Amino acid sequence: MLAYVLRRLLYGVVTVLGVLLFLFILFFSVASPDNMARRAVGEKASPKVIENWKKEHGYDRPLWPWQDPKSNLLFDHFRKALTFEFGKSDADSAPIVERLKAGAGPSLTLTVPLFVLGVLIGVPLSLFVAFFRNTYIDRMGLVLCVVAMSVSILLYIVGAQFLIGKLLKWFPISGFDRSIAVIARFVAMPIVVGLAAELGAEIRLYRTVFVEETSRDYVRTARAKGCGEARVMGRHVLRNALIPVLTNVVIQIPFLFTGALLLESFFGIPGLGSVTVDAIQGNDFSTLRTMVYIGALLFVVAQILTDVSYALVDPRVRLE
Amino acid sequence: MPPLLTVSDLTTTFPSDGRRVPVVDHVSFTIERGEVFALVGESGCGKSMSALSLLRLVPKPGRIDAGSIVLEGRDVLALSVNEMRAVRGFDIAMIFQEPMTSLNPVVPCGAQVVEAIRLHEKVTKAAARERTVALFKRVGIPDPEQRFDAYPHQLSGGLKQRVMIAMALSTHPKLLIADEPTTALDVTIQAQILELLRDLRRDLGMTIILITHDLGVVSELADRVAVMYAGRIVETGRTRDVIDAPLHPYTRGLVRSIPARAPRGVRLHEIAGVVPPPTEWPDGCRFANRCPAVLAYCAERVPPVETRERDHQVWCHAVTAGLLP
Amino acid sequence: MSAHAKPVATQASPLLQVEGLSTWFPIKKGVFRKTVGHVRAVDGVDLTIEAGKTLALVGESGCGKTTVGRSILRLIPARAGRVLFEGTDLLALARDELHPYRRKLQIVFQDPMASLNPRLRVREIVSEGMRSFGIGASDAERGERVAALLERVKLDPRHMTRYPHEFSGGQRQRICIARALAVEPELLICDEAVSALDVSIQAQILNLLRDIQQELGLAYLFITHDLGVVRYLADRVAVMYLGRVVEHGDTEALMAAPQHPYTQALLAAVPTIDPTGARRVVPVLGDVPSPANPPAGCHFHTRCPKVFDRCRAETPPLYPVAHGDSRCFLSDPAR
Amino acid sequence: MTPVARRWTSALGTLAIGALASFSATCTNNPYPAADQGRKVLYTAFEEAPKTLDPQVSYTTVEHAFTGNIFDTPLEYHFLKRPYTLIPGMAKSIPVAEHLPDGKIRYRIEFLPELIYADDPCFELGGAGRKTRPMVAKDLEFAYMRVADPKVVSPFVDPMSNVLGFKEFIERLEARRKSDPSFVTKPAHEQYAAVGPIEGIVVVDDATLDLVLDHPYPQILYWLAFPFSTPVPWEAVAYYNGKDGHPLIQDHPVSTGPYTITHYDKQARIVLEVNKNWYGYRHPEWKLPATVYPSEGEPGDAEMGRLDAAYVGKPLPFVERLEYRREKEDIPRFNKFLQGYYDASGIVKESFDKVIANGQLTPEMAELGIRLEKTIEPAFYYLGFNMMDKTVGHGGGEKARLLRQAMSLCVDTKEWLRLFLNGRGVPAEYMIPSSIFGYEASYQNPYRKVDLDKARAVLVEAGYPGGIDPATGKPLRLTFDTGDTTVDGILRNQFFVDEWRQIGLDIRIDATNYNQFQEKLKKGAHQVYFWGWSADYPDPENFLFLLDTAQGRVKFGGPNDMNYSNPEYDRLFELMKARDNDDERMRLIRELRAITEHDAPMIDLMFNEAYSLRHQWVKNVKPFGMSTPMTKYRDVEPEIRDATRLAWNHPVMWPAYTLAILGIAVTVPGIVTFLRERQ
Repeated sequence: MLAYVLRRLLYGVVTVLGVLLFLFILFFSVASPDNMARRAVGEKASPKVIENWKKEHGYDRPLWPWQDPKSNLLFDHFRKALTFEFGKSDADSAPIVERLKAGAGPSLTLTVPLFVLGVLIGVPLSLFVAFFRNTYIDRMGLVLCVVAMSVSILLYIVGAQFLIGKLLKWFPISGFDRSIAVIARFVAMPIVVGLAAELGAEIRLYRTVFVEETSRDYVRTARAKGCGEARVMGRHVLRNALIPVLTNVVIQIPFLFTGALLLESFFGIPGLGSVTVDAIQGNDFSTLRTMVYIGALLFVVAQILTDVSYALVDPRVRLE
Repeated sequence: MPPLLTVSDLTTTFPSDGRRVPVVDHVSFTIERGEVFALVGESGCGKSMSALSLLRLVPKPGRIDAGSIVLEGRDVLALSVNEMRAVRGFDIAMIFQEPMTSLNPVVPCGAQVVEAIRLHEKVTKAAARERTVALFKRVGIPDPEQRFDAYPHQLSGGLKQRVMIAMALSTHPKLLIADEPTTALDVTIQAQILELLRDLRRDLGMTIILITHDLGVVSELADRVAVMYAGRIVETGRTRDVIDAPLHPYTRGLVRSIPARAPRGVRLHEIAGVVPPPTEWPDGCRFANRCPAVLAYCAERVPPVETRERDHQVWCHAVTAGLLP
Repeated sequence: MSAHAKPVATQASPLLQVEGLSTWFPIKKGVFRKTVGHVRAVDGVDLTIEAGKTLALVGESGCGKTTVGRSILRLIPARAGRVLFEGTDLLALARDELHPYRRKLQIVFQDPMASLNPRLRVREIVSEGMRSFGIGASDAERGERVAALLERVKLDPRHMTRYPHEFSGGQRQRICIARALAVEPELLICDEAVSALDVSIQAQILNLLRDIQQELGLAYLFITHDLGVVRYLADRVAVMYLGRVVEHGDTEALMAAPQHPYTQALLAAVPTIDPTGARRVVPVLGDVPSPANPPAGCHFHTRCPKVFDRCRAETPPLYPVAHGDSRCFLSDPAR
Repeated sequence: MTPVARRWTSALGTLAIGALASFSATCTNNPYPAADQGRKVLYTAFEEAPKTLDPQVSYTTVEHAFTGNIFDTPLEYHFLKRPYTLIPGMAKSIPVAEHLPDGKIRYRIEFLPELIYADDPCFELGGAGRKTRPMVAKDLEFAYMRVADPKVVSPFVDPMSNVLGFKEFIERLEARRKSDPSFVTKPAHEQYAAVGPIEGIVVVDDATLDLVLDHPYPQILYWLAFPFSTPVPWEAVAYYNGKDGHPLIQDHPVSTGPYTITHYDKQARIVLEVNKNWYGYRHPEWKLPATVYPSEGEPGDAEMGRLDAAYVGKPLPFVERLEYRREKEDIPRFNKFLQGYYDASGIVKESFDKVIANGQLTPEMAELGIRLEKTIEPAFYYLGFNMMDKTVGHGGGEKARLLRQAMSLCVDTKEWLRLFLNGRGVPAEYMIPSSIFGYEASYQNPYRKVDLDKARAVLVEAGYPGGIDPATGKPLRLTFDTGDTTVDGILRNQFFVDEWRQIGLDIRIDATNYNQFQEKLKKGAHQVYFWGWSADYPDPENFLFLLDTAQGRVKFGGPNDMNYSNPEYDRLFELMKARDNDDERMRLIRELRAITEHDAPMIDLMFNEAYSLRHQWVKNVKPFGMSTPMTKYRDVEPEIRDATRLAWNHPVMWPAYTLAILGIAVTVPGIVTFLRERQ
């Protein structure tokens, strides 16, 4: 197990290094520091201003080690990324760390309830429809799920803003406020939308897992030894079904920190998803680089976490 | 003393194209205490479904439509859900064909046996554990203390089947249903399990319903046998009578087609055709369309029972008509 | 492994000769997935099959019999040994050189549903190999051949436009056989080909295989765990245990007087319907040990009722016995 | 019902009722806390987060909305008067150019007394316990030195370079920094002091600062109304350095202005509150032009309610708090405006027809009490010709000039505005918009009236009869360069191409990405293109310099993308530039205009017209056109707003209840049947 985790970490490091190299090529070689500077200070800016900007942001050095083995952007890029020194935003020179800190809160107020409710509603609901499998409740639930998962999240967002926000006036159409008194009314609608968008697919997946699990031989054994239906579902089916369910859940955890890109953007929640979208729209290359890098790191972590959680809950799995 | 179990006209159906198709069709038999009764037949003949019907565990959308199952004077089909739960595992225990998948993979073996005990008896966990270890020893599991905490995947197929047997025995059931208990095992392991069942029967006076397709297993273990074909019992009687002097053309074919018995270089006996699916079963004798001794009315009329000496019964027009010896 | 000469191969040159075949699977461990050991699935197996004859390879699960079949066909790379087919070592051939031999060696698996492409019609399944080996000039001609083949395996040729799922298990196995026969092989490897079938259907398929052999002069390598089938079908039999052949010889003689304790146990364990009455063979104890970590010496010594010290220390060679050879010190003529 | 079924139903019921109860409890679409009701708060949306509020760096319209409210400048613009008129702000009066004996020109800024900064912890640096301090002239010098500091990366280096010794100061600073690494670690104000003063910026005393120039540059007065001319206390720069947990100055400006930032979460919410240290707030009795509501405006202002007796002469500001919420998406923002949660809004493309019909508010909107304001912005759009091109430019001589004129005669601006901008814009006859000195309503550019016959005739004269290029015998082929690859953009530009096709010219659109287009402009590789210029300050110079040789894009990197060069134009331009707004200046502008009309280096297209909506409870709104916010003149009537909001925003709850009941109604029978059947 330890060896497995170590090996996966090793692969992870290689993946992350690859991502970093890719980022470097994309952001320094394809889009040159001159491009970035002009984007940042405007077309009207004089060459002097551009030079100053480049110097201020540390882009005034040669790109490659063969141009200057001591002081070059490639080594710099890797050193900074690996020491988590994210530096300053290209758009407004603010420290990116501050932005991450500021964005983490709003992101988590959205993603954590979304995640927790997703599990708390998704698992029991799927267990519910699985329990009533082959009745109209199950079929109706399935149809609803398929409909729910077929609709684009953008449609949910626009639809909810129109229906819930504009017509029914239940919640503010968009916006965010850090004060505890009013925070709930801002995240309510994004959470409803997020749940609507993710629950369909999740319930369907979990239901399939549960139904598949109920047809297994050991369930028949449990019944044959006199277990009641509730015990069969709760003790036997759930415990086995939780293995795929849990891994599906665990893999989401790291991504709670990257925020929900579209939800945040459309509902005006200043989380990390918004930071990313803003960085894309605002030519904020350094922030974008950081977000992609963090995303890659979290992805690697999620993968390892999933495998490890698999091994922890399923006695059959031994990580070699 | 009345028989332990009396099954009469048991009929289990599955829906298909708007009608209910019987997969177990008016099956009747009785089982005496301490005997091994075998239900034998090829796949799809309804033998496993008959066994599940006894426990009222017919998977949906199938259901028991008619008949009665009387266990020691109690009609099992009339019991409530909760009463039935008490019968399962306590009065009637069952072991299954696939020891690999019949145990819950995420629960240690011992705990599964403990659960079976504690479902029916108020005993402490420690007492149940002690009993489980003793059972493990009884069914020939080496290092029972250690195996108690082992997960199913850590055991071989033979050991898993022993765990299943231990679980089935844990509450001293009146009846043990063994559904193809050795089919998935290697020959040497199969021999060990058969030996174990024989021992249990000898030592505990266990009543066993053995469900198998293997006449060899039947011959080694069963006192009486019922041969099923397409949802019905076609012949029943003492094992030696049925195997050594089969009456029904199907039983005859079955016995003669076993390759191990055939002399080398001679063509094996074949039963022509295949078992039709339940939706295409003939109205009369189910074997009519494959039968080498078929009569004109076989396909229309359900054959009557013909009883020979020592309760050797057969349902065949040709036998009744005296056309077959 | 053993330097012992084969008395079997003295007649005419055999169709297939397997010499010292070994197929090992690596066991990898640690951060860098270093190979720390091997599962010796097949460990120095010698076999000989004469043209038109049947060799049965018998053993319990995990003994390596299936791996032998697949290694012969190079479906699994072998680690060592030679597979001489009509004198040519298949293991030494390049991929493209192997192609013509693929036609001569065909295989039929246990689970016909898994080995038939569910999206293809029977006609396409059977004619696929013909097309690949250039048999039949046109589609029409191949169609006729398919019809003939289906008839040969006792299927209705009109059903050639159906899909595999429309057939029963026995019929599917017939399709598999028709597919194998389509390319006119010389050797057919039947890997547990009848094990999953009901007795009455099994009899049909066994008869079919027998008829085909008599008609076409095919040789069979019959891989099975069912000694009843072996007794009925095979000319010669090789019994495997944990990757090694432990006994080998003429079927009838071997069955009548098995020399190796494992063969004896195996034969005794088979339930029989014959009224031997109080037949009480004490079954061999315990489970088959893991092939990843087989016992030293004679692999069977952990379960052998006749074990003595030498068995635990030394690996017995194949000793010649009346019907063939036996890998047991008890068969040592020097004793 | 069986006990199990009853258990199920009651559990579900409790759950549903609980959910509904808690749901209806939190149910409100009001994005603001209840405590804000009845307060004089102005609610505004902002789309883009401001990058920086550092006064010497901030430049964009987005940022100006905030900086304009928090920074006081020596001069300001009159709220109502057009053309734009400067009024004194922190300065006692508008400085006048004094011609010194040595030929230099001096502008003396005399500050009002008792100007104090808003309270801020940074002033502790000047003495323990200190919360604020008076503003001194040295603070403005410090601000200008920051403009000069290359580390600050200020975009205002160019205009400030008109000040004597400015460039030398930059050089001294850079040289010193390069030679002495330890120097860099010192606080900025110490560095500047060490390098010495800027020759043209003279701190006479705490309340007086001179700006000295060696050439006339009257535009400097406008720059004195720009936020970068706000004084900056050295304490703020030293304190807000991003270290020790202190934010950067760009996120924490320290100001003297009417409002001060009290909450700065620039991704989501920015709050400005009245600065109680502001001189207008502390001294309502002073009644200065920049501290009371004006008593005069232009014709029409009185009719629009902008000279209401209730406001005239009253001390500013009226609104106690400015709430800015970030709204990235147009539609939610507009919907919130319609719900009464924003006081003002632009118009989203998707609802334009719902809101505006024939240039007026639709009755539906008018009924809601919404008001429409239109302004012509000093943003000039034109179709330019690259004068370095041999076919359309200087090299083509008379032939090219006639070609340009002919092409100008084809472009129907009105139609283009109607098709692509919903009519929001006015056709331009010349570069100067109506709100700026130099505009003459009577002037009509003879080449900007659509006349295809005349165009064809001019084309014949140019040597391209029927648009045929005699060199090839085919229609003259030109390239229309654009950096807009969107479908909308292509359609917009295709309009021009189609217009020119009418006289036989074959113009092809070359649409590249924005960067590549910029490269083309930089290298002069373009031919015909669509471009615009938005004024930084309301002086004709800021438009007419678009044709100044010294502003040539290729040679000097200036905004003269046409690379137009005409010595006579340059000479007249210099004269015009150096003059105050007088008759002579007007005359010079007419001469420049005549040259432009003759040479036709551009086809004057239009000035952008901005439409904005506001609710009836917002008072004293006059769109400024430029980005200066003018919020201190604004007022709201919170009572009307609260009442209207309440009326508009009753939550509609029945669908929730219906849905819940429906859910229960559908599932419960199924559960009951299922459980019964299992028996």
